[in-house]
Amino acid sequence: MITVLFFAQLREQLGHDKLTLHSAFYDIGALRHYLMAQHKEWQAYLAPDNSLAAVNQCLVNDHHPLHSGDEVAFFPPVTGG
Amino acid sequence: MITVLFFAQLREQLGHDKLTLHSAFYDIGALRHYLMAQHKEWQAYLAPDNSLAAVNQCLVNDHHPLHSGDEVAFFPPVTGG
Amino acid sequence: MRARQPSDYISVRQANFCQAEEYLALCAGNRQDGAVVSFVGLVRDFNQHNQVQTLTLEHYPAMTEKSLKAIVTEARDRWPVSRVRLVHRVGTLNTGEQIVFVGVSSCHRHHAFLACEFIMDQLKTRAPFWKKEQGDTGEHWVQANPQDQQKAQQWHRQ
Amino acid sequence: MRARQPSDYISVRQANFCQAEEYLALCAGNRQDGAVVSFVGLVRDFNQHNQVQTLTLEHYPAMTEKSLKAIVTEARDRWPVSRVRLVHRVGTLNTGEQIVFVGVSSCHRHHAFLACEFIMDQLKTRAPFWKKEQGDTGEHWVQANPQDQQKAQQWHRQ
Repeated sequence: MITVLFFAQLREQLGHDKLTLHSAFYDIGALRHYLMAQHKEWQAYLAPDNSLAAVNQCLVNDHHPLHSGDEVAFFPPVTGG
Repeated sequence: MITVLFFAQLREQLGHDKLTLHSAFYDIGALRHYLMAQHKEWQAYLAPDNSLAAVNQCLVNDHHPLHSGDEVAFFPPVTGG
Repeated sequence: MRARQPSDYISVRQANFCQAEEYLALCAGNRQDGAVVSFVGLVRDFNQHNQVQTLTLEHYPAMTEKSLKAIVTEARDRWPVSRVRLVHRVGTLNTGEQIVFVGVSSCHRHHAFLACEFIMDQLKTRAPFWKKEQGDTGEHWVQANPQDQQKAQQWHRQ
Repeated sequence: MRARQPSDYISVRQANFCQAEEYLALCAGNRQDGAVVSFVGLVRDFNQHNQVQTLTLEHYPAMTEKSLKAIVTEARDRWPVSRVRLVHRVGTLNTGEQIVFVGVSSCHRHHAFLACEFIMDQLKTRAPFWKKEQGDTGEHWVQANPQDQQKAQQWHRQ
């Protein structure tokens, strides 16, 4: 099981703040493509250029492996400070 | 007439805080050498490596020209802040 | 990586901070540091889109402190700084209000300047905060500034 | 050279300053600046020679403010900063006491960091202040640090 969280503008664009997935994914890239294939209207928003990914609250790239129980988050480039 | 001021460690080394000179000097270098010639014991302290010069409250180098009425100051490298 | 020092203070919260108290906490009983550098980020009245009336800061609570701690630890690995204090606010703020405080004390002023600016630059690109502006022309999510990205990356070329 | 802005505040004095008041003066009624950087220099308890008990700062009164104004003007010529406040104390100070405050506000944090550090670096090599330490091993004039000279010159290579 993998928990997927969405934040900020991406959350509003997708209309979801949380998904729970029971499939297994090799890495972040595989999960990203799964979500984009399932929801064509998400493709632009979830593209790697437009959204960052974190696994277990650490920023990662698309090659980061995924394991059951991981908390994944997708969000736009950050704008704090 | 030229007023010459000394500050900080240089003032203590020379034992003077102010001189009034009635001669004319072409530039700071000429004044510096005049003072060093008049007071052999000042030579080490007044050498350009050991003391900075200001004319009318602006830092200058030894080629800065001097005019009657100028306020000259010699002092060690600064250590504020 | 060096362990996080007990002298680090990191806080993420809605409540305002007092810049004077943060400064005092960097100095109090501190006789060995000659330099204290501090940065405060404030809500400007004009930004990317419009006249700003309020700003709402969203964050990813589970990740925020973790990412700030990692940034402070990285600053400590680079420069010998003594005390570090970092406060970042979330929620809705008015123009002129304080958003973020970063304060660093050190024996050497250059290290304090570097660490303080490094922490801000990294926070701007790695800490999960997002700003939404409410103003004359409605609500807008603030878009990330490519210059911030470049600036954060420059530290890794040094 | 650009004229000195009315928003510059430069003070050389024996009396202590309040860091909080200086910070507030940089922010008060200021809605356009998103960044405030401030530096405070403090008397350390150990310096070049010995355990320091007190520090006496001598200066060249007629020149001091003039040189500080020239430094601030040069910072303004380099970066678009808004408000600048600079306070330097003279006379006898105890360890832990504040010596100098430099505060800069700007629309852009990098300009505020650069201007603040530039002012400190130039002050360290061009402003006529001299420190004499009183400590365990007697009185000593603080000797200029060659690194300060190098650091001040680096700005002119940029």
